[in-house]
Amino acid sequence: MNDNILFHTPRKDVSIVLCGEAGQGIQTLEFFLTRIFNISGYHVYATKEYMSRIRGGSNSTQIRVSSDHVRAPIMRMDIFIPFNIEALKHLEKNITTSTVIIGDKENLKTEYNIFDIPLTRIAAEIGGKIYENMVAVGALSKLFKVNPQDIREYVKTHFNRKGEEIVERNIKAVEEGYYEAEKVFKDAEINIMKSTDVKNHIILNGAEAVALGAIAGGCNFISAYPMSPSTGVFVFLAQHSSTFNIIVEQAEDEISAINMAVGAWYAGGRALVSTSGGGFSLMTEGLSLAGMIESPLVVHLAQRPGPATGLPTRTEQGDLNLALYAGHGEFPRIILAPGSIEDAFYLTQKAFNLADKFQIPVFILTDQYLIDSYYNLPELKLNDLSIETHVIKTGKGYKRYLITENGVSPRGIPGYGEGLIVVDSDEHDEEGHITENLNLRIRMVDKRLRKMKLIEKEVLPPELYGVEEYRNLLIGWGSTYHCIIEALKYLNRNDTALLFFKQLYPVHSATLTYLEKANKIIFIENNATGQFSKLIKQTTGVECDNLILNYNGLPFTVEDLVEKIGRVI
Amino acid sequence: MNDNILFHTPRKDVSIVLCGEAGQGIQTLEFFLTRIFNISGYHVYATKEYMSRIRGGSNSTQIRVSSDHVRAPIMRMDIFIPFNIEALKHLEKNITTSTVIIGDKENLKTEYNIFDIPLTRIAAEIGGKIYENMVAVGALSKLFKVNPQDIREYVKTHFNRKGEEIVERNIKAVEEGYYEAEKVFKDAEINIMKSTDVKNHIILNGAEAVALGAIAGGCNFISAYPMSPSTGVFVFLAQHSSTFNIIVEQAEDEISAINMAVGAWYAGGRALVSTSGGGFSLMTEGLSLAGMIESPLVVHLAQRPGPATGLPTRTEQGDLNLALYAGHGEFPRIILAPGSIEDAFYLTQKAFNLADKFQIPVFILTDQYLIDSYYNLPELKLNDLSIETHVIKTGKGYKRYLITENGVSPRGIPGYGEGLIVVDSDEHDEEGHITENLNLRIRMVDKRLRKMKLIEKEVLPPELYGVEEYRNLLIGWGSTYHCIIEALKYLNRNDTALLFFKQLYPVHSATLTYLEKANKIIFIENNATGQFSKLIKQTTGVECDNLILNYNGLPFTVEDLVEKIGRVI
Amino acid sequence: MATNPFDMQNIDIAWCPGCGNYSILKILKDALLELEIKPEKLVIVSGIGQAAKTPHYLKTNVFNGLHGRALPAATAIKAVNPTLTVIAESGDGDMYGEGGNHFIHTIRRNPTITNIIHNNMVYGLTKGQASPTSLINFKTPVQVEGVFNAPFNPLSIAIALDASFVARAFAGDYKETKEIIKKALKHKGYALIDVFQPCVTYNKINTYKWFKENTYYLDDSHNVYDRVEAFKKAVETEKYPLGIFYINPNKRTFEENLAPYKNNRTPVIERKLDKTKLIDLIKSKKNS
Amino acid sequence: MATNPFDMQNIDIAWCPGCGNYSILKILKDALLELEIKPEKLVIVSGIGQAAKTPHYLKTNVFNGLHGRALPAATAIKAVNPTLTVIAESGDGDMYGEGGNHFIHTIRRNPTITNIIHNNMVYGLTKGQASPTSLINFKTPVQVEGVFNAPFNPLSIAIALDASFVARAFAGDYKETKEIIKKALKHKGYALIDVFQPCVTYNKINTYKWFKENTYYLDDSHNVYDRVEAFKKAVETEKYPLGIFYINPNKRTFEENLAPYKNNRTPVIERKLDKTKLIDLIKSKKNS
Ligand SMILES: Cc1ncc(C[n+]2csc(CCOP(=O)(O)OP(=O)(O)O)c2C)c(N)n1
Ligand SMILES: Cc1ncc(C[n+]2csc(CCOP(=O)(O)OP(=O)(O)O)c2C)c(N)n1
Ligand code: SF4
Ligand code: SF4
Ligand SMILES: [Mg+2]
Ligand SMILES: [Mg+2]
Repeated sequence: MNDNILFHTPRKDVSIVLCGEAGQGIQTLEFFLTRIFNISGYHVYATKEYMSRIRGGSNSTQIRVSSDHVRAPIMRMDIFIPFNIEALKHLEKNITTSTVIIGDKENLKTEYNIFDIPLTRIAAEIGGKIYENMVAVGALSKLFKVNPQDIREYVKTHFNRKGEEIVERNIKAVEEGYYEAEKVFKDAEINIMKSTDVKNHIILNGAEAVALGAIAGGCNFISAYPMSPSTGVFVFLAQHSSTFNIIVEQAEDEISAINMAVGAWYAGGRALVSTSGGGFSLMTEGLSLAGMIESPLVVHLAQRPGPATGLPTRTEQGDLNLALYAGHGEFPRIILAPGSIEDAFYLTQKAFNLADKFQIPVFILTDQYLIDSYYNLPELKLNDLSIETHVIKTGKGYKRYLITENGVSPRGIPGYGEGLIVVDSDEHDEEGHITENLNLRIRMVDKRLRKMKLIEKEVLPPELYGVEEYRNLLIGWGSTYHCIIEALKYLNRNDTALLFFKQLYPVHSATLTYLEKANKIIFIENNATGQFSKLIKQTTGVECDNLILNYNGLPFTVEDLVEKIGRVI
Repeated sequence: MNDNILFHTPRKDVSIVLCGEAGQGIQTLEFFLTRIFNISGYHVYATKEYMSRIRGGSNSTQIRVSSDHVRAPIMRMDIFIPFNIEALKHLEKNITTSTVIIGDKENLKTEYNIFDIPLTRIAAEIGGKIYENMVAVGALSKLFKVNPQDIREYVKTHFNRKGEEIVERNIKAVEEGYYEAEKVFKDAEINIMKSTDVKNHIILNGAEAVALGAIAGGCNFISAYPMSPSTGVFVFLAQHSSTFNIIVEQAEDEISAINMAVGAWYAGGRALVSTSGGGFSLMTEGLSLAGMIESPLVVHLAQRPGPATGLPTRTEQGDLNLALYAGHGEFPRIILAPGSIEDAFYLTQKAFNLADKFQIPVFILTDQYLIDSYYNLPELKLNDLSIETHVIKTGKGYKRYLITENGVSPRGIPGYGEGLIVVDSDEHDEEGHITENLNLRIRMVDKRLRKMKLIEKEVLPPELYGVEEYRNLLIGWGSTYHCIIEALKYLNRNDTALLFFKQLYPVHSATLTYLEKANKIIFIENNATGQFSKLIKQTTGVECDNLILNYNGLPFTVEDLVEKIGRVI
Repeated sequence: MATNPFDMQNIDIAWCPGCGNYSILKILKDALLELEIKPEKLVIVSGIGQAAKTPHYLKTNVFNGLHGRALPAATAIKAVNPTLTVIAESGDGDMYGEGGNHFIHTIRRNPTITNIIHNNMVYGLTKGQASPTSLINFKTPVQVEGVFNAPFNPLSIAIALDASFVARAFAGDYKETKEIIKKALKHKGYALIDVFQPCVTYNKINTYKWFKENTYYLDDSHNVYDRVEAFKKAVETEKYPLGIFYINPNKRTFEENLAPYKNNRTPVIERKLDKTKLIDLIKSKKNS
Repeated sequence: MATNPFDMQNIDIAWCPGCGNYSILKILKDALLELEIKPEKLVIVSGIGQAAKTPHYLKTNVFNGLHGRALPAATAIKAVNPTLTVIAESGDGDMYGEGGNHFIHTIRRNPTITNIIHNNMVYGLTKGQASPTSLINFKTPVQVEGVFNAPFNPLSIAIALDASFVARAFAGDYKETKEIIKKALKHKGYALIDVFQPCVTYNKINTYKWFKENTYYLDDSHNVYDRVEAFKKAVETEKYPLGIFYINPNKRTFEENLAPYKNNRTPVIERKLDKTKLIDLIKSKKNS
């Protein structure tokens, strides 16, 4: 068994898959392993899929350990640790002859070759089932040549506040696992080049990145109603509300949340709402309010598969149309869709400035996949970031809706200056008072829509990856970024490139030029109808040649994309 | 003055404009005049514009009296009756030298030539300001050669339940008006050919037509929250709830309304919701629910100018995008947009059958203009209409979401048969129970979306008006129908035609062929961004050459269209 | 033991071991059996949450709708077919948070619906945030310094709205809770049963033990027809009373009030459109 | 007479002559003047309806938002800048119908907001449908056989929620209403004032005369700190009591409870991001 290819060739990356039931601590294990691998000098990436339940079922995590960054889900399982029989079944379809399965043979009762680590027995001896995870950490540490001293220290700091006994038991569990692995794997090891600079890296998931971006954008108000997968952002801000002067309120419903946020902006706050499809559906009237009163607003919309409740803990890119067209009436908006954890931070930060500058709603469109995945990355750079506020001190006679050439009226807030701030969801005059003057109506519509011209000047251009002289142009947006990039590398074709959009709306004016150069245009979207391809057709008139879609609630895998792209190019 | 051209040429149609403040009874007057003209053998059409207030301001009504049907708003005022100075100012811009202004000279204090009918004095003598309207009726009756006996009779039946004295006073007012007009106008008369068959016509407005269509479609449940301009439909159904076995409930909010409606369909009812933009925004989550549980649903969405509260009593075609994309996730829908009062009836009737057949939400997209306008038309034909129900009696082992070839699963209801009806807003298995089987997820998405194919087979084709061999193709949808038709007639060009859509979505497959034949494509829309043109571009790839838009809260007028079309063709 | 027609075979219940929801499910099934309600004539409507999964674990008609929206759907179902027995069942967040407006206005309507709320004082399915009924100082990942908003008191509000049947029960008390649910199911008009339900995963404060220690049953001296007395009991928080707090026997039901049922009890779904009446109505638009 | 800084010149008020809204507007302006509140430091938040137009007729900061949604906006405004005086004003349909959920949950939060509801027992702006407070049998174009749903009782519900200030007033009583509004404006925490307001156009039942005849003032013997007594008064319908029903002086306000205001009263909008703290937080994600 130790002749498994995994142990005999130096590897650029190894994929570890852990699977167990909800509540069994797979997420703790994931957290722990990625940190330890990172300390040891590896690049790490982790993504998970889980059920909408608190206990039972089968949840899994994939960790990729690598010499250089790899940041996309793959089908391949180099190492598979199923914590129970159901777990084994859950991912059986991905087991190949080269998969190293590690587990408790006695429990798993299976025909597969298992590297037997008696997780249950060891854990029981130490103090109970919960220690199984740490035994697994120990076993993997051995395989990945993690310095035992490093683990001990990490365990110490991690469990410190739980008291000495807990620390000791956990150390014991890790050591036992390490020791068992030495017996089972003998001198078999995994060879991935370590690097030194990753040690200075931070590890973030999408939710943390969005939340940090919000803080960096000057967010001082978040009102939200819990909803997977958006809750992480809300929780993160709640955890740091005192330090960063953030008012955090759990609203009674999403309608309240968005109306609070608009109220907060009106009075000078910088507010965020964070929600998912169903919750956002309830916010659409409030979005229209922001459109009418020209309120800045930042909406974090974390997508999950719909319609309705759908698959609450899964991923999809199915709400682009919703973000594009939500709200009755006509008003400008911006939609940003981070492709990476870095994007999630920088774009969210930027969203606050854009919202304030143009006095419009700005969307951060993420999804469960991005929100729940993490990897190591260099520290975020704050130097170039500034919080741009566009609030003026008002004078007597201030007019909130002064008709200006570019459509933007200087924005005052109550109590700052002598002016009065009057906003109205009805059509209004320059002062903000309700009007039925229909000529003024036209001027106000024009004024609001005129801002689009200004906004169009600042659109983030789509980015081209791969050859300049392409025949085949892949088009992707949002969280599929790393996956398409990796597939592209794998395909290694000199006729194929990726045009990646992290700003979806307005569509950048250079888009048509890119499309016209292509012989074949292939959209890759994590939805069932190719929503972005329709937007592009609507904007450029160009029809796509192929749609590569996935809507089973999971992100694309690299293998999947390689195969599907290969089939059409 | 009596040499006004109006009195000396036979006319095909004459436009009367009445204007006064809210609460002054302009609407009663409109009602009365149209009925009396109709009885006299004229075709009538009326449209109004009014402010979002209960008293004061300036509201106006335009009545067109004609020998053959004319059914569109025009700028021309042949006769103008301002009831106060503000009214005169309100419509001053439309007064021309050939406008016959009738009014109370003493009150109006104006430079304009006025055919002086002392409305106020006469009314006061009879019993108060409220009789001014009837004096005006009398005066106009004279001009339009209405048989005085006919009026008397109509007044009698109309005011019968208010008692004899009221009847007498009203008759008196009419007679005085008639008599004054004889003095003022002498033998000046208006010559419009009368026809006999209009006497058998009915007079309906858009709201009544939608409501009657709902009844004819078997509607037995309406839940709504009042909102202009959709309330009329709700009120009409409430008025006839006993007769037609309709459960009518005013919901606490629009969210409740749509969830009630979906519940009603689930249990075998045929439910309608009626709302406007803001209210519909609140319904979008419920729409997505209908999409997921494959519930039939009929949504009457009466548009008004947005965003947010906008102009509550005005008109716009600004919520097409909303209807197209509302609701998170991906699911099929149908959007119908009546162009005429007849359409409003027949399409609403049909909507119930389509919803039931395909188990999807069906929209009736109207607007304030259509809802509030009326004209005479031949009696509606019920012979060919049937209420198609697609509810089956279930057997043991019934599966609500049986996966079928065309995507439609036979629909059972609780208590009818031995089966159990299980529906779930989560992704579900064939029985309707919550599932996280991701392969099943794909099959369920496919099943739901597959219905689109079936639906596409039954799309109402766009209709071509005007020459077959066109160079210029006008494209219109919804309530602009009659106005474009009249403009087209007026233009009388042999190179221009109208392609009119009363089903907006899915877009009919013949559309591209029509577009390709045209040299110039001109969209006419009552909004600011040309929403339908974008849908057509998205569907066909064809870009429009010109957009004729109007977004001041009023419908197009024929003159306006003639001029704007003329400018681009 | 007689097999219960509501039992389902081979299902994977998504609740945590030890959760109070299991008891409520069992009690509900037994109550339904004892009342001889037929599965085909029962509809259980729910929202979204852990409690809201309940109807999937009973063999009956299920409308598992949106988070917070069970009551409007339930009201309409009962209205179009009053021969059905309708239960609306969900969690505290669902019914009192997202669904708060429907809760109030449904009480005003008074449809014959048994409304069962699994009140675990926490948002279970979304992993432990405060719910409207969470007690002051309850700490969660969002309420990091503890809950500070005053808890929502469903009983006092229902009584303030003059609800027709108001009760509180505890998942841990099989017999008493079953009796309350049976009475509610037999009640004409809206019946509220707020059921204290331990969430073993996210609520470590309001445990089985806590509920046992902090509740007591209203005794026979309590007059369920006295609204002010009921209110007094409802606002007690030293110990929380259990049992039936209030009954208003004089309220007409929503169904009874609806125009189509004034003189005819046939469910509207069984009636046909009378075309001649429609023709008459259309004809009446001739110069009407 | 001193000119009132809240007066607006040359405005076209969209209310019907004789409407009770005029009196409320006048009373409010006078109360604000007497309390020496500065127009720049006041924000009036409203929804949509006839009552909701009120803030357009005062010279001050106005947030005229969506139908039913004044309270969430008002809560946030007060939270980000507690130095502002915040009034939320709208009609009965707006606050108790569309906005019912916010009404309840705002009371739970207890922000320092004066909530004035023009209660005309009808939907004015949409032309006379029943509102949640319409009395039984009230006939409208929609409620053709008269209202049958039990009226919403804002006072009893507020008391059930242990609101910190609960009052009812009548537009026809200048002096008394002004005093109540002044007390509410000085109150720390959420203050509810339900103001009976005659709608001369759409409510021909609950007229000035009717309100005069069917109301009376709570006298000094009424103990505003006794919740059960307050409840008893709130459910009276033979004649409707006016005055302050209930005060709970012990509730902390929403603003006080918020984390950023625990040790620092500077409005959050005046604080700057401390970048070093953010850098520290980011650094802490190194193997944290
Ligand atoms: C519109 C909407 N918002 C949010 C959610 C997410 N969500 C699902 S269940 C739930 C709360 C569950 O709490 P509760 O109703 O108390 O039920 P429990 O899980 O505690 O039984 C929430 C917020 C949703 N499904 N829909
Ligand atoms: C979401 C939404 N639904 C409905 C409406 C229509 N609407 C405007 S005002 C109003 C009711 C007004 O009643 P009330 O709040 O009592 O105020 P009043 O006019 O009586 O002062 C309604 C239903 C709206 N503007 N928005
Ligand atoms: S999370 Fe709580 S409520 Fe949900 S199943 Fe587990 S114990 Fe029960
Ligand atoms: S409709 Fe009623 S509430 Fe509205 S302004 Fe007129 S009288 Fe006042
Ligand atoms: Mg709960
Ligand atoms: Mg009102």
